Amino acid sequence: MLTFTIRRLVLSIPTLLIIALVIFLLLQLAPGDPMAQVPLTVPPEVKEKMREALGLGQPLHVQFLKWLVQVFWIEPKVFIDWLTRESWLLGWLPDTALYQGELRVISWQTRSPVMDIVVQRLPQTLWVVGMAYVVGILIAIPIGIYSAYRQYSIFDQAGTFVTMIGFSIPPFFTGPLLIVIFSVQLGWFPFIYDTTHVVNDWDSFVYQLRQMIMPVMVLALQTTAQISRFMRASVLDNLNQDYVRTARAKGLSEAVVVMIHVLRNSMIPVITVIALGVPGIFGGAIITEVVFSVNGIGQLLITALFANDLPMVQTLTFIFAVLIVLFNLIADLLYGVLDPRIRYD
Amino acid sequence: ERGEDGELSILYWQAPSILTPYLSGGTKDLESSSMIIEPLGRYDEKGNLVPYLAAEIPTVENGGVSEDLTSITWKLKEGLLWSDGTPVTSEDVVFTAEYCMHPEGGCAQLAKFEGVQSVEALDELTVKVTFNEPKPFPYGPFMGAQSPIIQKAQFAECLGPKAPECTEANFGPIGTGPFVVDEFKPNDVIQMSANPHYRDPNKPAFATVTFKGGGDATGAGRAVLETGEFDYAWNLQLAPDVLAKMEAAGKGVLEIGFGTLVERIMLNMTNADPSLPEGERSTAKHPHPFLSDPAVRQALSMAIDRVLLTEVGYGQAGRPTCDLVPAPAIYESGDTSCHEQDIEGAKALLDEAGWVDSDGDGVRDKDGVKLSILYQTSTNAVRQDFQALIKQWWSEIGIETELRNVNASVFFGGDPGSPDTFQKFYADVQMYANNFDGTDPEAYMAAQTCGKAPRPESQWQGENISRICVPEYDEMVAELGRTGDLNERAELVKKLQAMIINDGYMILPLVDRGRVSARSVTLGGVVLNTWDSELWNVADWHRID
Amino acid sequence: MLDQPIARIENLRVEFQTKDGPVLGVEDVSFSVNPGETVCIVGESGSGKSVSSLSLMRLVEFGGGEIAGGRLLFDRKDGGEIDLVKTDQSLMRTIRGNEIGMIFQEPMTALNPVFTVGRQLTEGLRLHRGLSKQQARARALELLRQVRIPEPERRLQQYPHELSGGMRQRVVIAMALACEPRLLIADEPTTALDVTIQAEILALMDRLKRETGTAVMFITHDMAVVAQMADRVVVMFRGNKVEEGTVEEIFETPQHDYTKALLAAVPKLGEMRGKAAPEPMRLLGVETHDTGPILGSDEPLLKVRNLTTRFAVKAGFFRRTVANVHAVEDVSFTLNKGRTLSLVGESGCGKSTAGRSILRLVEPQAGHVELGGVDVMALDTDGLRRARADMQMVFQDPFASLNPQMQLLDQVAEPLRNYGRTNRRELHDRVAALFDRVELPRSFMRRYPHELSGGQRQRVAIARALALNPKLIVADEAVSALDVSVQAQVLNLMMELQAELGLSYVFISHDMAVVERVSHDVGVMYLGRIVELGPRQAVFEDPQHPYTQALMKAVPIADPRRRKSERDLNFKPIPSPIHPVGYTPAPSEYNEVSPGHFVLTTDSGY
Amino acid sequence: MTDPTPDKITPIAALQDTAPLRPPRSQWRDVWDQLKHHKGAMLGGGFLLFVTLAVLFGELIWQLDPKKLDIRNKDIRPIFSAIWDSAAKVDWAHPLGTDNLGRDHLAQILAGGRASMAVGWAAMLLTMLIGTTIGVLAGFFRRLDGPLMRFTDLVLSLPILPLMLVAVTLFRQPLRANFGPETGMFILIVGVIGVTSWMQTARIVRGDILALKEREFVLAARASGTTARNIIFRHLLPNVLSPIMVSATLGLATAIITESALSFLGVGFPSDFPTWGKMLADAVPRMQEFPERVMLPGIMISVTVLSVNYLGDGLRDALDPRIRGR
Ligand SMILES: Nc1ncnc2c1ncn2[C@@H]1O[C@H](COP(=O)(O)OP(=O)(O)OP(=O)(O)O)[C@@H](O)[C@H]1O
Ligand SMILES: Nc1ncnc2c1ncn2[C@@H]1O[C@H](COP(=O)(O)OP(=O)(O)OP(=O)(O)O)[C@@H](O)[C@H]1O
Ligand SMILES: [Mg+2]
Ligand SMILES: [Mg+2]
Ligand code: NI
Repeated sequence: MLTFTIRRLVLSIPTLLIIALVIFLLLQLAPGDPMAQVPLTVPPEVKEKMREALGLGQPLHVQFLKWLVQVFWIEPKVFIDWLTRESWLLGWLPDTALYQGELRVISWQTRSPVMDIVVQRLPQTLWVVGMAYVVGILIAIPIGIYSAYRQYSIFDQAGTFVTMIGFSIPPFFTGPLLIVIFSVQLGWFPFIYDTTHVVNDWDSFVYQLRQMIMPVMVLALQTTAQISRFMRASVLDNLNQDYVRTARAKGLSEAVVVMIHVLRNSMIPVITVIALGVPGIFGGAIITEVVFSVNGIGQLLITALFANDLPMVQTLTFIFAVLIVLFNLIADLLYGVLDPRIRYD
Repeated sequence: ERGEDGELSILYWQAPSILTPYLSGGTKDLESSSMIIEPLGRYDEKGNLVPYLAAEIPTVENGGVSEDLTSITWKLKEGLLWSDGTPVTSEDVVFTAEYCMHPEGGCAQLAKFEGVQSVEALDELTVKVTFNEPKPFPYGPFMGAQSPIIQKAQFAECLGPKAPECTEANFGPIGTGPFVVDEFKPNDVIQMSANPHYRDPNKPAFATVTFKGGGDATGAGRAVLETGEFDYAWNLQLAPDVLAKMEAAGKGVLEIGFGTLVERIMLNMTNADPSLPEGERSTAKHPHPFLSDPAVRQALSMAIDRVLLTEVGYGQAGRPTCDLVPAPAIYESGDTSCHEQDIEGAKALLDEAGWVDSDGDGVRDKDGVKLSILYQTSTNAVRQDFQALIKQWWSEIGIETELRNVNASVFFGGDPGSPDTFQKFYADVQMYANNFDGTDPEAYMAAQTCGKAPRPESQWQGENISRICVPEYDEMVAELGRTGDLNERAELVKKLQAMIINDGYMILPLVDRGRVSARSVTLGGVVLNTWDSELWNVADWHRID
Repeated sequence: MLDQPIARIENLRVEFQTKDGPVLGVEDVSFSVNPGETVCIVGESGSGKSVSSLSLMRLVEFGGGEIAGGRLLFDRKDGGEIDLVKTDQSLMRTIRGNEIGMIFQEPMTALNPVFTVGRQLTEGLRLHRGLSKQQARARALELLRQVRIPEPERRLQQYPHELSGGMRQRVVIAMALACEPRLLIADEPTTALDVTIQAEILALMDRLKRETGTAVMFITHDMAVVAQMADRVVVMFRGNKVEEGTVEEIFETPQHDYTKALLAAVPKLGEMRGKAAPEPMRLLGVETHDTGPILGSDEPLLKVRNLTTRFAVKAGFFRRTVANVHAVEDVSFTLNKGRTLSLVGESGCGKSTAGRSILRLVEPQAGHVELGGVDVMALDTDGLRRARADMQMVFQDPFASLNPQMQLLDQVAEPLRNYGRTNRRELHDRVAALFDRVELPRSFMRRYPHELSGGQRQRVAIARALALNPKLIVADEAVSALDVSVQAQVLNLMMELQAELGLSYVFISHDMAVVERVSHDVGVMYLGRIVELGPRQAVFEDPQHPYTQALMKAVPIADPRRRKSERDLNFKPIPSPIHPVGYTPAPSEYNEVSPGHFVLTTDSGY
Repeated sequence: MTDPTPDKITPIAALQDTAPLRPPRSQWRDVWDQLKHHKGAMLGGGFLLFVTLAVLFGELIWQLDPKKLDIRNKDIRPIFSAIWDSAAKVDWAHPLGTDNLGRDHLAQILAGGRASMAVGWAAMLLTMLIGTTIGVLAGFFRRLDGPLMRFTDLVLSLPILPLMLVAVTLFRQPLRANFGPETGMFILIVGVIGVTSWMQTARIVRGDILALKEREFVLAARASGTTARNIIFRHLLPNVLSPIMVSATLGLATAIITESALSFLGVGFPSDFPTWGKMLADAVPRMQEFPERVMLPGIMISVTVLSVNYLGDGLRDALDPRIRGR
């Protein structure tokens, strides 16, 4: 398993380099200009000067190499410094001070290091998008199990119906709908997400829950729709297996048979599907984040795209690619861990 | 009493990304930073100049501006302190100029410093700005939200190419404004608190400010007008019926102010036919096959019902206009002839000019040229409604229209590689809004001169989007540059306008767009200003119960 | 029948609700099981054996079945007799696994793959006996020892897939025995296993029954096993009981026609004693083509010399080959036209690989294969494709080897199309002729595999193999998955075809009785090598190699008077065929004990 | 002691195969017969047929031009809102009302449906084509597996918006010249959606092919001289049909929604070209006053997706001879 992991990790490096290059070229090819949001009152000569100051005039390979060095060499140094300085994990180590003030990946919009902003965005992304994923899964799994156990029952039919509806309605509709109902009409929840909110006591926790609940609901609907379908199919497969009959022949109760014997087996393919969805959390939820002003990674990406902030877009997309490759690997490894029949070597 | 009104919450649906306007130039960044750093003087809601850090506005009369119009001398108020407690001196002003004028800095407000020869500190509080040539309007530098004073001590290390590396300074400039930054999350939120060293000890009334960014205009409107979660929301570009419905909830009121922003249709004077070789499309080499005919242009204008457009798209936040410079009042032409839609007149005009539907397909033509228009604009709900309406009217007078909408970031971006930028203008007509900074339209008028047309040689940069090339116009613009007297200048501007717009129909102004913001009913002191930052008087804002 | 029976099944009727209406699983079955007795239930596939036993556990309900009539009387431990049909499921749960234990057909799938053996063993114990974790573990160990699993402590931590098939089946048996049930139902516990392992399991069950006095209901379709195990026999046919009696009665004086037919179809080891050439079985009720012995010719068709096939085991960072599975090691033989050479041996000894290597469906490492003068090893891809027209293969699993999504007509026509015959009419006629040849109705051409019975499917597979008029057919376990009666028909068919068309077969099987019936020559394989090769008569009547001798002993004989005892068996587990890269095995050398009868002298690992 | 022997059992019958009794039928008749019994599929298919016919031929019956503005008749409510709100402004000339510029809603739903359905089907077909091809190649040819799967990772991480912008820049002009502005944009959108959403299908197909490849019938086909190409087309593809159908039903929904999201973000069809997704997006700000404007396109999208899903379920069952036989 270890060699397998290391092998896959090493092999993923060239893959990632190619991905980085393709993304880079794509973004270069894409029309757009970081000056698009500068008002028209600013004359073109000034805009030209600003572009130069951003390094836009440099040849492509120079820009790409610079970015590579920054991402693969300088940013890790900053990260290690941070680890040994502040984190609770490695803070006890002597401070490394590897970073000597070299130029990091700088966003064109904010003129600040991209990674700092990404770190700033993580909490709300994880709270909202991550929580929605978790909630979605927690709802989907029981639905999936029960639908399969009572295949073709009313519950199963209704489940199919509702999940397909949930799947087919876009979030730019469900979002405002919830806002109109719960914020405007009923006044229950705030809908402008407060990213500065600190949870330190019960009340602030309740507030956090209230401000999260609507975006989480919108996003969870989609997750639930997909995962419950997978879960249902997987449980159906397993319910017909011989070992289920064996378990029943031992006199085990239905609850034990389904929740222990069947569930464990059914979860194997589902968990890998879930793992493959995790990079999506990091990718954020563009439309939902905008609708609720969550300002997570998704909103960062879309504003950077519209502002043509190439270093930001490039870095975000690349991190996303890294996560995709990584979670592909994790999904494979999980398969091996969960299913004792599979062994990687 | 400073700080007695607690918290102020402001919502900008486009989030500020940096707090130094010199590095960004985006409106959202200018406005947010205007709460923190201030210029020597600002424009008020009527476009008058008012001193901020300066003791008074220098003029020829008070001797602040030299007779020959080549220099201006500013005097700072006494006893001004930065928010860190150090005194503001003329050195800071000089440094600000140095910072922006650094050749490698890529300063976004360089235009403000155009023609500046030198900036020198005469003493602790006096600064003299000398220009290369006489400047009839010398209030470019240090005036308005675009050109605030930054602290030398803080930015001394950030000159030129180093500017982007000073993240800390860019995210938390030390200023003289009513608030200081506590925390800035770019593109998300700014937390501010009252500046302890603000020059008026009783202001600001609010102790803290949460300046939230992000979301969309609809959400922003709802948050102020319908749920009252926020006190102030900026730039609510929403359909008038939607806004009216929101306002009816009674939690907030709309604030509307008019400035120089005009939604217009630019007609392409050159041929954008895709069959032309690349590099010759939309250039002076090929005049437009039918838009070079004034009758067609006039007919296009006559067919448009500007009153209806305004009603549908902007409601009270817009006014139909026939002018490119609808304000300040002295420049207004008073021409309202275009307000009346005249379909029949337009038809007659076209008939007369020989444009008739000779092949019976409902589209007029002449000499094998069909009146078939490609009409592009940026993606935006109101503009799409406008497109649909105008297409309909034009079809009524026998002109066929193909609509295209382009993503705003591409449309307004200057990427010479993209065929869809407004500068390239690979279409027959296009629609967007533009305005000018401050109150002086000279540069704005000068932009329509022949030499400023975007061309391949200029990397498609240039402000004469319509590719207007009228020699008399160019001459008159030069004359404007030499004229100092305000009234004479106004006359000239009106003539210029008439030449290409009121009579020339090369640009079809549609709507004078006001700014619409919303404030909570409990927020007092808001004076919407379109000449400067909307938050220009945030120090005076207070809570009313 | 003096004492009170443990279980009595009276007029059982079970229906399944399907989309097309009710299907009868069991129509009318009555029999009883007495304490300490082994009742064997026989019958061919689909006759309702499993359904009867599942009804007794009230597990049919979970498969969509419904007990539509009859009574299932069960004598509980504490005396009372209850009707299981009327018992509710919660009470059933205290009976299942506790008073009635059940062993299932497939050891491979009957265990939950993601839980350790220990956990699955102790589950029932803790539930029914209320044992603590330690106690349950102790009992589990004891059980594993009882079923003679080596290293029981280690096994408890292992997952099912880490055990061999035989061991897995023993775990299943241990599980069924855990709570010392009074009735043990064994549903084809050995069908999927090798002869050697089967022999061991049967012996084990016999011993357990004697030691604990449990009543056993043993379900099988293998008459040889019945002969070995049963006290009494119940014969089922299409959902009905057709005959019941003691084992001797059934075997010696069968009453019912079906029973007679069944017995006639069973090949018995030793039947061919004294005959040199194979001959078709005489089946009841099927008009025989009376072909007599099939002699074959002396003209060599297939020559295999020093065939060696290894599978690389890759590991480590660079995925370098670190070891090889020596699946076929230096195998040589010659097959004459019109004759059958059988390869026999235990599972994993390399029979299939040898067969596939000859057709180059797997690439051999070394060796020489010559078919009718063509050097198969030297052919390029295209040449090989053409050469395959002369050599075809029939696979073990008649269901798996047919594409479930294709009509049979297309499947049989496929080889013809591959070799350029595309005229639709011609194709159709040819396929129809092939269907006639294998005695399938022509109307079947438009059917799908699932619409056929196992035997019919295997005939389709044979028809497909015959389509190109090959000279050689490699039949890899071609009859192993079939019912005895069907198996007999397919075997007869193959022999008739051989007689008529002069086909040669490489017949791969682990069933010694079948091999005895069909072969001219026999090669016994062990660990990749042929340990003994020679004319069938010589090898079967005079086995020389110790492995061959052990194998012959393990074969159950369909004769209740010739039961084997556990003492006769002495099998060692097969050593691993995996060797590190540098390992060079010694070449195979043979000693010719009689003309054409070779015995390996090199160390075979046995 | 034993039961009396039933007469019908003769030894001949005993050893004969239990042959299924039904006469053979043609394959497609079978599929149809099976499909007919699937209630969901019939309902779904019926609705789909209805919608397709409606969007194709509806304009012949309802002849109002969806692009025609009639500003005086703007904001008319649908006829049924008169039931609960007698003051509502309704007009039989516009049974589903009009929008804020007075365009007839019914005509727009019809025209929008044509665009949405076309995008949905075309993008879905393209997705399936690419996904299946890549999945089959990766699963069948060992050597291609690694590179193709890495390629999948690559496409997964590509952001769709810049891709769309690049595509617009590069291809809009030639497509417009050859196909006209609307069809050109249609091809572009379908292309981009297709190119960015095949990955899930590819993964699933690859997994199934890997498993199928080891099945004996593939070996049997190889043994009887079938070429790799024919193995793929005759044996493997029909057997992965079922997972492909599942992805296809989801793919259709995703395509319709992606198109609307692209419109929402401003890179979709020309503004006067209605699609259901765009109608929905445009109506969201006014959903309190005019709920029908969001409900109608929303319901159309959902119900279409549901119908496709049910039809897919039914077809999957019908196409599988194993299930069909039951
Ligand atoms: N779940 C089910 N649904 C429908 N019919 C079933 C089901 N299970 C069994 N049957 C039918 O019941 C009959 C008896 O099946 P059963 O499994 O008892 O056969 P068997 O004698 O055990 O055969 P084998 O030797 O193949 O195990 C068969 O005709 C079968 O088709
Ligand atoms: N593709 C393969 N890769 C690696 N090892 C293999 C492969 N195929 C077979 N083997 C190994 O080769 C050996 C011989 O296998 P083979 O299938 O030929 O046995 P067999 O005699 O046919 O057994 P059975 O009776 O179970 O079919 C076994 O150890 C098996 O694990
Ligand atoms: Mg059975
Ligand atoms: Mg084998
Ligand atoms: Ni009796």
